[in-house]
Amino acid sequence: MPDFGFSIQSSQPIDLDKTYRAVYNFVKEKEPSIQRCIYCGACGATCTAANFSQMSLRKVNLLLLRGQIAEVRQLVEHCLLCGKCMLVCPRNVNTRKMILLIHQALKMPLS
Amino acid sequence: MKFDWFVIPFLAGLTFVFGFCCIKFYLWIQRLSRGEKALLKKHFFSPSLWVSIKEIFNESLLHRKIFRTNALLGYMHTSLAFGWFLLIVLGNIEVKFYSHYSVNPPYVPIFLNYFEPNTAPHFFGRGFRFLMDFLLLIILSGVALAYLKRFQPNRFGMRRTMQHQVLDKLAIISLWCIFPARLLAESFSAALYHNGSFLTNTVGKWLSFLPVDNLIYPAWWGYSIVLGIFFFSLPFSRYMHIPTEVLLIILRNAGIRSRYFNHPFQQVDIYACSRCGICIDACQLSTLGYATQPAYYLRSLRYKTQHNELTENCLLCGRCVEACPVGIFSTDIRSHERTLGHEMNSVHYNFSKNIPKQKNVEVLYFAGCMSHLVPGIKKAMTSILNQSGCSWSMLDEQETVCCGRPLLLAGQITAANQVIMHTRSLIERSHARILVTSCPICFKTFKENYRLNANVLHHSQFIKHLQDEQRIVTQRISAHVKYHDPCELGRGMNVYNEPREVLSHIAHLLPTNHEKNKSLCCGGSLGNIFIDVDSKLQIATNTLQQMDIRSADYLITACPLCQKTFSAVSPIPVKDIAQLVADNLLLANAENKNNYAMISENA
Amino acid sequence: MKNVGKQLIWQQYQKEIAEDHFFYVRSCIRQNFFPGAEATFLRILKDVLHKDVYDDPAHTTCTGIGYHTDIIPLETTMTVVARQFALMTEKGYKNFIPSCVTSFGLYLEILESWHNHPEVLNQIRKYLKEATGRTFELPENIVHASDIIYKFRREIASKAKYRLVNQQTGQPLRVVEHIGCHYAKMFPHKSVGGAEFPRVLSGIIEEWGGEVIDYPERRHCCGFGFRQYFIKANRGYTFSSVKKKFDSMHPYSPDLIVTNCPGCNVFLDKGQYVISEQEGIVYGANGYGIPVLTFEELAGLIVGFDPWDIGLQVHQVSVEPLLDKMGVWYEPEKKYRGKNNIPLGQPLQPTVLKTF
Amino acid sequence: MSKIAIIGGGIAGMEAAIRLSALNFEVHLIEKSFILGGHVKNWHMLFPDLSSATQLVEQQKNQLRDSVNILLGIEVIRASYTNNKYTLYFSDGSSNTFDAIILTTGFKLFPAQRKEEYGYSIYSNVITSAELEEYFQTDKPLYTKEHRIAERIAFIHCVGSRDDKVGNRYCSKVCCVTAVKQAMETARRNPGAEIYLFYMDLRMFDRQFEDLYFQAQTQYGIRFIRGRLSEVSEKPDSRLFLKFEDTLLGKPLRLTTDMLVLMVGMEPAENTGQLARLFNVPVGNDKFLLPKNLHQYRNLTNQPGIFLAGCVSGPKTIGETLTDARSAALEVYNYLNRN
Repeated sequence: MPDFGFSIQSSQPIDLDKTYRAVYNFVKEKEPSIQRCIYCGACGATCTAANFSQMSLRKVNLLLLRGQIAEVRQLVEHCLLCGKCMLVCPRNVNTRKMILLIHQALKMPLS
Repeated sequence: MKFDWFVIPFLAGLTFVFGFCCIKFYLWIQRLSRGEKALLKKHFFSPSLWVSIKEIFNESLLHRKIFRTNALLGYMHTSLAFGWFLLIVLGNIEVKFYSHYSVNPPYVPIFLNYFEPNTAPHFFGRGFRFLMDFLLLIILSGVALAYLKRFQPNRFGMRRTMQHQVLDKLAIISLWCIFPARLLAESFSAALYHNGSFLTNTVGKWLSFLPVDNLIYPAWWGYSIVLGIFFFSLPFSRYMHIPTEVLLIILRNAGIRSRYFNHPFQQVDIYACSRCGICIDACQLSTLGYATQPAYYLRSLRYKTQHNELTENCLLCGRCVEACPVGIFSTDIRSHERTLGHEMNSVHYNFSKNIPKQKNVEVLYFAGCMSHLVPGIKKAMTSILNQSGCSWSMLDEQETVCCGRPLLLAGQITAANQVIMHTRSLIERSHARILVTSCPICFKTFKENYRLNANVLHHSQFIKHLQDEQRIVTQRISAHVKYHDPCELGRGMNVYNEPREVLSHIAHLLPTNHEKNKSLCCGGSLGNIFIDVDSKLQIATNTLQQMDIRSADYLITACPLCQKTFSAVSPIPVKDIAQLVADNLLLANAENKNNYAMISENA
Repeated sequence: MKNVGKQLIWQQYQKEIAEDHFFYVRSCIRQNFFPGAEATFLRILKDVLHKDVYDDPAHTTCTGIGYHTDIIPLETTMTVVARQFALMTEKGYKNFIPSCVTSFGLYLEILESWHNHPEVLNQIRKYLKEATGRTFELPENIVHASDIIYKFRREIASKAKYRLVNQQTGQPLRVVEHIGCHYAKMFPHKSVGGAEFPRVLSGIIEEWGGEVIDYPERRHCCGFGFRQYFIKANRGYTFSSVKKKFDSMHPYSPDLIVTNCPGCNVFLDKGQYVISEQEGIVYGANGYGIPVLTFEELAGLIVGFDPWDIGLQVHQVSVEPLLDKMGVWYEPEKKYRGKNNIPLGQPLQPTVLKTF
Repeated sequence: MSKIAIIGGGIAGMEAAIRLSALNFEVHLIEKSFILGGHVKNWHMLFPDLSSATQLVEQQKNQLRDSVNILLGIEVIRASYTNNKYTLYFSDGSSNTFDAIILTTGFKLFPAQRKEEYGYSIYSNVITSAELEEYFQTDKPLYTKEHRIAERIAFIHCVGSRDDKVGNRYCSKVCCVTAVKQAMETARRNPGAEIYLFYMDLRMFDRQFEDLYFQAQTQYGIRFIRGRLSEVSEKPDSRLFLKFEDTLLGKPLRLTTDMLVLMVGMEPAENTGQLARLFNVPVGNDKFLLPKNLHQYRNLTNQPGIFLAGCVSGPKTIGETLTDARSAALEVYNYLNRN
């Protein structure tokens, strides 16, 4: 191949046609309250782990829905499970369980 | 030597139980670590063994703890256990009076009326027959109560009873049949030989219209068979608790505890559960319809059935442990099981390596994550600490840090250790002599997992000291308050009295139906990772109803999580103890600052 | 697909296209990369449609490339544009047709600026006068060269020798049309059909028997973007855009791509070579690429000009599969022969993309 | 007896007519089309209680007393004002004199083809919310134009609302909850279908609206994405390829669907401007008619004897429209009994 001095970047958009929803579905089946989220961001605002990381549960939930598993993996590893998010969530999402289930799903061969 | 073929079912059963228990106990003890074996050995050859024996007598036979739960329930258990025990002991003594027995096979005292139809003519002979009849009557009354309990558990103080499995049902039916079968056999014997006393003679007389000569031998067979069935089903049913509880008491008093999942002590715990169902009422999750109580959980562990949900669905409030008549540490087992296979995928906490240098202070205050959601606590503690005149600083003023216990409660040991290491270094940096925290969750972890040089106090303890030293002065108000013991502070750390003393200095402290170790959980517990927030609030509502808080002006608690949970559903204001104190602080003289050292030394 | 809605839209985007007497200005890129294309356009206007068109040898670049890469001040650009208009005025023409889409956009932009800021127009008149002594009138009608072909598409069709129909199957050829961004996205109302569903090329294709493919990335830029392509390290952006377009049109299996913009034609044609080398992907059938033609070349082919006279041999992607489908007669041995049969030499062969 | 003209025979016009005829006024209800009931007669179910729309319209029709003079197929062409009375000249050549006039001409649906890039009237599987609502009158599940069961359906909020590009900056108010309602109905008819709602903001402002939203999330698994549609294309199999920006993640997003439903907003009815000129009533920036003020005098105009009710003065829900019409009736009563 000739040396072009540049390369073609991979496509950036999220392709919902090919979205990988297995992790979300796994979590949803075991903890249906994940569906109640309205992405208000209260969880991220109060998050203890957000003091020293990019952690935001709102973002985790969105990324799960859009199948962006690599990013989910990076975010959830910051969680301290302290449960503050659960206390501020206006839709009463069982956030701690959600995080543990995500970890469980990420360990499974499907991802 | 007397023998008849009908003793075979009994004898085989007895041999089986004995053999099974010996092997099982041996295997358990063998799996103990060397240190634990040494502890056990030491326990056996020291006066502390007496404590175990006393406890075995009190609990395995007399069932004192069940008496405390409900007298009728206690009587039922005592009559069956202690009555049967006495029946066996007296039976063995009685045999001695029939001198031609040099060696007594175990079946002879059980079937004495068959082998020795004629009562010994002397006083002891008749006396023993009377005693044996009396004990049988007591036991039969216990059996009758057991029948009644099936149908009317409410009379025994139980709102919910255990749903049993087939094998347990077989065992319980055979147990219920044992003593009526004995009564029948002995009554037939009394009808023929007049060798009974007030009970068997009377029943024998009533039954004399039957062809007693033909029925007596089958009746002895029947008695032996039900005994045999019971013994054979015992190792596989809940009645395995009878022998196991003895071992449990000894191991527990020797200081052995379950340290990891599947530890031999845990196995003993599991087998020692009688599934009496007392924990079901104690557990607040049963009001939500969950069958997740230790009785079910331990059963599932014992028979190795699927129980992920049972492991997770527990508030870890410890009410079941307090209520358990056997004293099984079921919360420990759940905590240990949570560490298995549930470990988070990977954790990566980018804790800053450059921890800013803390100024040296006497008191380091750690509010805790949850207190940041209840800023009233932080504010109250600030004014109390300022008033106390000591030098202090707040560790998590700018950025909240976590104590690591939420991770521990979820079984995330590795992750928790990372957090603990970090937070510990933050605390040690300040060289404070006293670490005060507002959160019982943090408090428990600081005490148990941190190995800090500083003296760790919950703020209620700290305030108590300040009050005692008169470093803060509070006014009395006419309000009535009720105090809710947070699980982690009360049952978790045995801090019951300090908050009560602090409160009684300020307001009228009203008693509740659930004081101290009987206190209810607010439902907000971080221990439960299964139920959703709606269920938690339902528990909180139930708790408030049971505490009957409407008679008070304020509900006082000492945990930000309890306060947050209760506030969502409480009809009256919920306050932290620190808030009540801060609201009623009187300006004190700031002269005796130097006395402060005393607190840290005395505490 | 319903055409009702499109027709409603097209009704809103109609413009006046002059009938005759055109002043033609060339495109920097087109005359360098596809040198036959502009000659073919002039030949069609003169010989097929019998129109009066003037191709002034004195005209220059419009500076559009320099303008879009931020290296030429606006006043300079305006003055150069004013000089083009001066040439037109001097030769007595009023209808201005640029060959380049970027030039077209630039002329419109400048005319719009002058319309809103007459003082700038006066300033530019002064500059031009000072620099060259010339004066100028604004064109009465300014359209892109593809608009002319659109206007006369029926006339060309009536004189056509071939149609955009597969001779073997009788099915219409599946044609992708690509419109340069500066044609309609800047001033939709100065275009035929607007920016969302442009009509200028689709009208031509349908008139000549082809079937237009409406694929999702149809509106996407070819990626030239001036600033992107002219910095070597950024060229990846350009070819990512090209790849995105090809990935999107691939399921429709197009036979042909037609463009009205010189730059787009370069990147869609040469881009297939870059993608094949870097990613190993070829989009056309049998390992050949998808032929990319300019609208002039397509018109020339339709009216029966010799493919090698039009300049189709300088395309990266071989056009022979297309010629075979259309049934166009050509002499393969003459592909790389110039005037008087002089050999032009053979191009190097790509490693992945197959060529004739 | 005072005479009142009500121009527009939708639910607002009918409600005002019912109330005023009950007060013994002579009411003339003027409707341009040949059927009463306006837009609502085409609707299937009403949010949030999912009650029947036709039933509402039928009830109203039954309540219109004989004293109401219903003029169908008639438009007002000219008006004059003398001695506190309005004379209206009608399209059939007749004329009549009235003491008060209520304008209840309502709204028209945003013509979706004005959002060219969404492909309405170009791609066969792009439909409007109004078409979907009418389709719901049948019991059938949702089919594509190629008679395939729709397995993936996207709803696009704010088509023609909150969009300066089409000249409508205002929120049409009802589309958010309508989309949720229609998405749930679609989920009921096409079980297992993936349903996406693409919204800018979800404005669940009224009672029980949030409950519907909650139900849609938890019972029907409707997928809400805060995202803006940029353009639509058709795939070779005639499915629709949509390009969005996921505005929460800040990333471009792509999706192929079987059907696309455009939640078209409200615009003032076609003759609103003409009526405004006729009666000299001011028009707002949003081209809806302006009441005297937006608080106490929502039904009054700056012209004596001219009243407004319903969507002629801005988008309203059905509940709000009916309340507005009743309040207008009371204002007319007060006006006619002012001396």
